[in-house]
Amino acid sequence: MRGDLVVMAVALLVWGLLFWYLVRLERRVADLEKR
Amino acid sequence: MSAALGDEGVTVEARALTHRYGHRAVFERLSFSFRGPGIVAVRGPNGSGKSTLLRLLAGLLRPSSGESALTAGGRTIPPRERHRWIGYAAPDLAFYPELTALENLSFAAEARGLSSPAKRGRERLRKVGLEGRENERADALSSGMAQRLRLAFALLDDPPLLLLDEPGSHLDDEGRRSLASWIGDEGSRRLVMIATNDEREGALAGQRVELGSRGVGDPA
Amino acid sequence: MPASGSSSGRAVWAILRKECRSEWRTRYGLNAALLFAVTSLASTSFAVGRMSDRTDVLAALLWVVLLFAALASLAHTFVRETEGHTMTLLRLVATPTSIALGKLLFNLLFLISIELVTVPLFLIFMGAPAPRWGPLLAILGLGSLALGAGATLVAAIIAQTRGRGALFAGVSFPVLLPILAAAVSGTRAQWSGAPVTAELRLLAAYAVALLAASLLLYDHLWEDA
Amino acid sequence: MIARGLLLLWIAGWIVAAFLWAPLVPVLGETTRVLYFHIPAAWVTVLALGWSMVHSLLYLKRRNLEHDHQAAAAAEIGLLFCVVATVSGALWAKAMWGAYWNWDPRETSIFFLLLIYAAYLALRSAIDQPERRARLAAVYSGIAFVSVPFLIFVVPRIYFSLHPDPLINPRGKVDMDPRIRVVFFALLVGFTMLFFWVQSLRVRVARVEHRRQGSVA
Repeated sequence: MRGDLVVMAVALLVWGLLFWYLVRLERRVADLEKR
Repeated sequence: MSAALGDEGVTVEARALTHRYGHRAVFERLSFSFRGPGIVAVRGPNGSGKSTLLRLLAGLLRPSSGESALTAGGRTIPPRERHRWIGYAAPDLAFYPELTALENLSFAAEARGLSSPAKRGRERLRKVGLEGRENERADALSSGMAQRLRLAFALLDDPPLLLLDEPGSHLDDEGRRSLASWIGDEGSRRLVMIATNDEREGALAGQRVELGSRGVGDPA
Repeated sequence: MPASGSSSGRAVWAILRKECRSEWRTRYGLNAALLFAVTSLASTSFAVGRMSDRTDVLAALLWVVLLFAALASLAHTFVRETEGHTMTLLRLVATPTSIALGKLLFNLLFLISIELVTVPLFLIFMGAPAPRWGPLLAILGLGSLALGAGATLVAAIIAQTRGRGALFAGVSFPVLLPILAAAVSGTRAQWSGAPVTAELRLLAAYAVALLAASLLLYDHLWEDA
Repeated sequence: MIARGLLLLWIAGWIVAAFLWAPLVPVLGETTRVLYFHIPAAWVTVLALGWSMVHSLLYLKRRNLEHDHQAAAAAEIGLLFCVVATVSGALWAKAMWGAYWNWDPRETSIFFLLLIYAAYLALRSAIDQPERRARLAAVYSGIAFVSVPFLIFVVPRIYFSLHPDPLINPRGKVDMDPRIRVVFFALLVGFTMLFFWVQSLRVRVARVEHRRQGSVA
């Protein structure tokens, strides 16, 4: 297993998680603004 | 600046003056215009913004919206310079405790660039009945004497506009009587605005600004 | 009403004299600062011992002691005003610029009087080699000017915060860092015989930049005292 | 939502390119990968600081709390990116020179920005009334605005002369292979978009907080 592929996978995973967190956060902010 | 107003006199105006603390509007769209000389009472229940209005007019506070204008000697005075054209006395005006009454006044006079500050300070102390207390430290003064010192400070350079916030507080009977007569004759020479709920002081005024609990002012 | 030009100069002078008189009457600030400077100096020299050969460390230690003595005392002149609620009186008799300049001059005098005591003692305690007095005094002078300008401005801000002086060291540190670095480098150069012009120019530039920024910012310092 | 989807693919795509497509920088070897994230993070730190300072000065001029929300949000996000930049820089330094921290001029500058962010946010936390907090924080930004050039360009140089111990491999301008340069700038753009997105979220939260705080008070 080439080490840098593992690192790449981790980087992509971290980015995916961050992106998902931000999208969810945006939805919560949107309904906070409505209330 | 001569003791009296000079021919142009002085006008103080509020144009849709609004001030909020956080979201609570103390008063909204307050408008009035008074020409000196004369006495104006600023009346209203506690929390209706009497002190806030005086602080705004003194240039100590920036209004949330709207503006106040002061014209004296034929010139409109920008808020930045306003402190030189007004006399202000309020309960929260504190003096330097370690300095004496006279040192406080002569410092104030000197900082304002007035001539012979010490002599002027002595005169004002005598005027408010504090002669003999010149060398007493400010923190040693009783609350009544401290209030007299505030009035002396407000009169330091014969300002065209006098802003007095509850001038009678802490004064004894003699103090109140001399205050009433003193305001009477100052009122003939300059524009005096008094924030008060004290009937006697209110009665002195020829004109009024009524700050209702709703916060909307309507000059009487 | 008096013309604005001359009277703001007189206002600065009146405020400076008032500050000196108040300080002389209470003497609280000067004693605290001198005690602080001498104790930090003594503890440094006790811990480090004589270091006549390591002038690079000496330069750093000198300025750390001076910096902390300044941090311990320069906020006092504004904190005293807000705690005593005398800010309203001050704002009624002088423009924000005169107030700040008056206090800056006082802080400079204060800083110089601390240095008059601390620097000679430092040189003796630490067994420092004889300094080149010309460059050293120039570095001390410009360093103090920049230190005073930066510290006074930050002090005016933190005097209006909840913690009053508590925040002063942390909040002013990034602003004072360039002064510390240039002053240490200059003090080191004067000991090693190198020219100090580069550091002097830097300190002067920073002092001017700080004073220019201050003049623009003073009006926004006090608005709802 | 398309924009966000684009951003997701853009950054993901260039991460893959960074590992599979772009060659390694000769001297740096595998450690090149860190630079793809370290330098954009440092760039966003500086961008956020500039954004915060501009809005602080705008607040002083216009006294509109909207500018204060922008300035505070940019400072918070800037601090986050600054920590990322500092940590990734230290990791890279450990790999390259064997030490996490040796006050290399660039490290010193990033660290000083961290100090300014920390001081600004500490100051904000010590003031309650929104208007006063906005005003005093803006004045502090004004001072920091003057200090930053000295902290970034002057102090590291001076410090460098104070401790001139030779560096094993000074991180000078390396002539980058064109593919590296493309990946590098693409990620730079990606990070910048990310900053503006998170910034807008943080500002919207600040608006809600301000409104909510109003109705409570």
